[in-house]
Amino acid sequence: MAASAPDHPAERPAHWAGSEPARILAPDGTAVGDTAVGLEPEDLRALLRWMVLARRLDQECIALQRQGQLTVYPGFEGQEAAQVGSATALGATDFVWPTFRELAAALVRSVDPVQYLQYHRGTWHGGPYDPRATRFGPICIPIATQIVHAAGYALGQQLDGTDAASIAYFGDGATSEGDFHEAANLAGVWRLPMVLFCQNNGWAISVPTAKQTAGEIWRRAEGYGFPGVRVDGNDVLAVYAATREALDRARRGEGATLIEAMTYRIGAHSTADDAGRYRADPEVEAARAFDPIARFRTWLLAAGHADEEYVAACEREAEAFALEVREGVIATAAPPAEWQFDWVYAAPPATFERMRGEALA
Amino acid sequence: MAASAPDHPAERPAHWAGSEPARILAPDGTAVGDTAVGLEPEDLRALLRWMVLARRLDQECIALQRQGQLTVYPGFEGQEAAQVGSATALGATDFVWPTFRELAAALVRSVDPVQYLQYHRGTWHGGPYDPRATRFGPICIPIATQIVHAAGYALGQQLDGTDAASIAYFGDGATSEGDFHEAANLAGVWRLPMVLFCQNNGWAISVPTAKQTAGEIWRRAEGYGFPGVRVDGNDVLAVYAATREALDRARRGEGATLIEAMTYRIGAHSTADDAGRYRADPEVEAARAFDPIARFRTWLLAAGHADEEYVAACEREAEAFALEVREGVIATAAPPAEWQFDWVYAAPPATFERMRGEALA
Amino acid sequence: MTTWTLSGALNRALHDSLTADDRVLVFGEDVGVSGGVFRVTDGLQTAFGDRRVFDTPISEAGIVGTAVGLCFAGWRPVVELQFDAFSYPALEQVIDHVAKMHMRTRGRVGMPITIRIPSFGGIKGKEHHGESPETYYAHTAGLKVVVPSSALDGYTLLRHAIADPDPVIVLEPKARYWAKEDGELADGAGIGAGRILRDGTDVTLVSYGSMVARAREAADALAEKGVEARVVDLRCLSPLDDELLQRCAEETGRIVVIHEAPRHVGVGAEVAARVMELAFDSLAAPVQRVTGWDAPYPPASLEDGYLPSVERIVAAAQRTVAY
Amino acid sequence: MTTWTLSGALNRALHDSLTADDRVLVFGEDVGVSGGVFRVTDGLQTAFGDRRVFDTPISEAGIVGTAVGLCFAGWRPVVELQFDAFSYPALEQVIDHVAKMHMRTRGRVGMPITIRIPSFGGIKGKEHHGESPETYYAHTAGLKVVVPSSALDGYTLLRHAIADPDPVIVLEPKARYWAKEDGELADGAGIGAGRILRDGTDVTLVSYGSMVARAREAADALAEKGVEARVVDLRCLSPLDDELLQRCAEETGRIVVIHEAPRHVGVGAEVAARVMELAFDSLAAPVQRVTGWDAPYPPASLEDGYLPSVERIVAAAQRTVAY
Ligand SMILES: Cc1ncc(C[n+]2csc(CCOP(=O)(O)OP(=O)(O)O)c2C)c(N)n1
Ligand SMILES: Cc1ncc(C[n+]2csc(CCOP(=O)(O)OP(=O)(O)O)c2C)c(N)n1
Ligand SMILES: [Mg+2]
Ligand SMILES: [Mg+2]
Repeated sequence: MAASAPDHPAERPAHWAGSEPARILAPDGTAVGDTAVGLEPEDLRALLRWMVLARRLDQECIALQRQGQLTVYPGFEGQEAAQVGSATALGATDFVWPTFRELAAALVRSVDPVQYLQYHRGTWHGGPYDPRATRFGPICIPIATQIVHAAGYALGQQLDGTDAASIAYFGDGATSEGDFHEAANLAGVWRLPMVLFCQNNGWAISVPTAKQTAGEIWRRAEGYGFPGVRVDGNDVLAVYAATREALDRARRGEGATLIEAMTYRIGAHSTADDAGRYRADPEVEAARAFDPIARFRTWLLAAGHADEEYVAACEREAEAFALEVREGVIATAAPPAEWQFDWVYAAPPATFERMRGEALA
Repeated sequence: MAASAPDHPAERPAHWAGSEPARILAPDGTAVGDTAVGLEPEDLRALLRWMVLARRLDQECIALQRQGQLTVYPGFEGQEAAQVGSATALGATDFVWPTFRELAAALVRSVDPVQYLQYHRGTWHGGPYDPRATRFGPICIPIATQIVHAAGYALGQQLDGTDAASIAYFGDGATSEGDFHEAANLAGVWRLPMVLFCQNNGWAISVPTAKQTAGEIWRRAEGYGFPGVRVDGNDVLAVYAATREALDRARRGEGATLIEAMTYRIGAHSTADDAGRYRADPEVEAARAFDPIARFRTWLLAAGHADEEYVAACEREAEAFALEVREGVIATAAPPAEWQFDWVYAAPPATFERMRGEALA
Repeated sequence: MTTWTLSGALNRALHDSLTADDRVLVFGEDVGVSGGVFRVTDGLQTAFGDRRVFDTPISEAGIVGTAVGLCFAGWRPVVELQFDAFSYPALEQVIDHVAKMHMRTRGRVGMPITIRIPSFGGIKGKEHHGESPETYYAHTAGLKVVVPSSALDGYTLLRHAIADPDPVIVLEPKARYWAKEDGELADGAGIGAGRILRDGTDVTLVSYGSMVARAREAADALAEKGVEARVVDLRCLSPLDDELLQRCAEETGRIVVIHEAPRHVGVGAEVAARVMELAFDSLAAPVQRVTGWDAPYPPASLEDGYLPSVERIVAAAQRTVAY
Repeated sequence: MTTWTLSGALNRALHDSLTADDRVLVFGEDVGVSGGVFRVTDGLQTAFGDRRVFDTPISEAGIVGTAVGLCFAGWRPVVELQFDAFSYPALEQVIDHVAKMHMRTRGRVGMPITIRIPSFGGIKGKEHHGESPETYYAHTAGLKVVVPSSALDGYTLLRHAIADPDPVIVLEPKARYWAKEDGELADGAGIGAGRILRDGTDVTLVSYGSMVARAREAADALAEKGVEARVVDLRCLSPLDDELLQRCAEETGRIVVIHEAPRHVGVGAEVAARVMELAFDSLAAPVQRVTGWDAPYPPASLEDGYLPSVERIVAAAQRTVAY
């Protein structure tokens, strides 16, 4: 994919070294590529709105965790553009296969955040929302395993002759797992309509990307027989364009694409993690210079697609939204005891029913 | 790696399509590359001798299986150059991690074939010979799992500061497994002294390479951050040179190399397999035109490194050798019943010893 | 009346399931063009096309994970993992996803997956080709696990497994693939029901898979010694047929459970524990376990010493009777 | 006298093992720079350098397979798999290679590997962070499996595990990492020996890991009801301490076995089956199993209903006594 000129390389997060990521907006918000990505002004404004709502919700979730309303919570500050840009590019029938960090993408796919947060409240597991209705797969913690599910779903679409695609989200660390590889190889050999979307945020808990792999992740694609692209994951327009292009390829029957979105995990791995043990603050501060929201807001205003009032309105909406979600989360009660047994089997055996009786007696 | 001119492409096995493999000798035995690979005439003659002995032994093993002296046996006809060339390049302290098809490599590493064949006689498992003394790992059937062991051994050498390397043999089909990927990624990120040696023989039982992966296997290497090379696996000189180069890199601390040796499985997957169910004879006949032994013999004689008498001597030796192994195999008796228990634990628990007593009572 | 082999009956079950439901897919290593290493999928690709019956790369986690994704798209995957030990690379997908997805999605997404695994020993095969993996699967809540012991019941169990809305692991005893049985293929008893193959009042021999045939031989040998042994084929290891086990314990008072797997934390332990829970007062003797040893499956030439022999079964039955 | 947490005692065991034998290596995900998600490897990389204590990519099969290769090179790997469910991707390497290599090489190549796995539930964690994987490991011949229940014994068991010439799976109860115990770290009882933590004559409560603390609570509650319960900590699930189980059955006649794992084909079944085999005539009542349900581990808010409670243990003990 065409590479644009490097910006002040000194400041870039270490893991961005190597090939230049495709970029449309420079970190300072000036356009360095073609901004005509096929989005109307209102769609462009929506990109900002979702990023603002997502970040505010992320902050609220961290607060809720500190207040004991949520269990361990994995924040995504700094990754808003990667998630919002890619999710915005999806068609209505495309299916998302997330990790545990894709709350921003979930919002764009109109997954009810209160339902989603049942997961972190500890009131339900993987799929508290309806994965079929939302076309947003269950939150997936076993690293890289959902990429294989995405391949299977894509195969199902191919067999049914629909034009729906799968998009699998995963991190830099996930690329070390065998499941990443098996999914990618199947995607290649079966020309599956899917996008392998890697958010390379520089860290896998305490392990930096440089200790995770020696290659550039996007380069893995060639070995599987499909294209790989490296994109500036904090440039929402570049992420949208790359994902859109990949989805178009998928719909044309040209198979899979691997996208490596270069971003940065501003927060700790989760609220249970003390990042101070393994990385220095200056690194985080430097990364803030690449903030995806500020970058896009600057351009949006300069391009005249939105005005300060719109930005202010987004922020007001975000406050109200965060409050609404907070109330919904706090109102979410523990499930009834029967739920331990209600869906273990679709056709529960008699032996199982006897144990249910013993348990609920 | 520098590519040489294609030979009559029409006849090439389908899976050789794509990048030209590095080659020193053309299929007709004429030199098309630099034959000065650093081997003395006697070493060159040894390459022929090993290939002739190996092929004859392979035939004998198939006969022994038909006569009920061996259980299922996986032949390697057509892959003699890939195995002999690579094994010859190894240093005395390098460690081999084989699959179930590397009997030719085992001979070169002076593993006692009668001991080796205890495996196929069904008198013992993975390591009937001494893997430490021979530096030839246990025969490994779970596909691709031995590649990870090779990485671990290479890490052990790196930690001890020796200049020994690991070489892992595996097939085209093995590259679809997660373990191939995890091993390759570790080899890259830890710059391990190892060679990942793929014998792409076109088939994984009944599945052709084209249905195994859409990419070229040697291209996988770049994604892991180390070089990959494609070599004509039926050109023993090219295989030797490529392996030698990879081992030198490893010893210089430059890390791993992936070698894709293009060869062809002339026989069925094993004596239990009926290849007629999934591939046509013409394909096999065409592949015979690339016979590794004929090719090298022609050059060896033309180059004056050996004469007809030497060739005849090799064949006489092969006959005697096959007979000797046959007698050894037939003389190999079933192990005593205690062997079921003798090495389950190095420090057997009392509970285990009681069961042994129950069993052998 | 027709004569069936287990391999042939399973092939027919797949054929009939593919015909009955056009959402059924069959895939795995070498199941397509070549028809499977044990011929169980022979001819299916020709009959149903390579869209519904296809070969996969060597990628067990990929095969099972693909099946999970296919279920989200409304398909009904029937996958083959080529041999017992080669099902282990897929265990994470089976335990973390296949077994749990229906619960974690509150029933919104079912996993009607059938995983066929040629299993167990007795064919003098190479290492990793004679393992008994049933404990790993039977202990995993959310799965159902069946083990046919004969051709006709193989057809019945596989049809039920494919039609079942839950994930079912079908462990096919390799050693029985070519064993013949006369009769007509039928719907038959469902998942969860064991069966009595021979009646007897002195002792009950409980087993599954290849060991059922040995239990019957042992029953014959015992009969000559004046001991009337009942032979039970469990058919299903998860769930177990509690009623049947209880009845046998109450009626014969003596139980011998036989399996190839190592004894320690094997299915035999579960049978013993349940029998004790369900019919302690009826037990005249401790439940005897005749099993493989707590050691890796041996090379071919030691196989006979590892597998429960008719002699060991008879001896155990006599011990319980004499107890 | 010092006060230890299990996490701290395990950390010291690793420290002392690294000091005692310079072939010992410690590696896994996040064990180096950060010192492990449960701080068990805290400070080890600083103390021993990143050659002997290092982080790995997220690659469980890679971690365990690497350990196998390192054994061929004469190293003694101690690896951490971050959580119970994340040990499953490595099961193939564990079952096919770690457990069998010593036998298949006729003792020429040993596998002195220690695999540490933070396991079990009780921390209101996310899914896949509360599993009880012991059945998968205990059933696998060739492995040894230990489960510490307290800080001091954690030190003892981990030192023995690392020194053992065979592969040892150490399942560390997360819920006990921060539980304190006073005393001095010592060599102590080895692998294979269980221990009696409280004597009693009416019934024996057999358990391991976090459930041992509950068994003790239950024993206190039972004492108030006039029932004298003996409390046994198995410590080791493979091998099991047969002599101790037999003695307890003979001396108390009544056994209750408690574990978090699902009941079906769990370790409790093995305990019940063995007790019956070893002391049938001494049993006054059927062995009772108090376990997790045969269902996936639940979300945090249902956890208390899943794990064996003091009440359930007490009720089971009373049932056996009243039997
Ligand atoms: C199979 C497996 N191994 C280990 C873990 C523990 N774990 C949870 S998140 C994580 C790091 C993931 O890093 P990355 O893929 O880069 O995603 P990120 O956290 O950066 O979003 C690890 C190791 C897991 N969840 N699954
Ligand atoms: C994990 C695993 N899955 C499946 C098998 C069954 N199997 C044995 S050999 C083989 C084909 C291997 O093909 P390839 O890697 O190309 O090696 P080749 O047989 O051509 O030498 C398969 C699928 C196995 N041994 N291990
Ligand atoms: Mg990351
Ligand atoms: Mg091959």
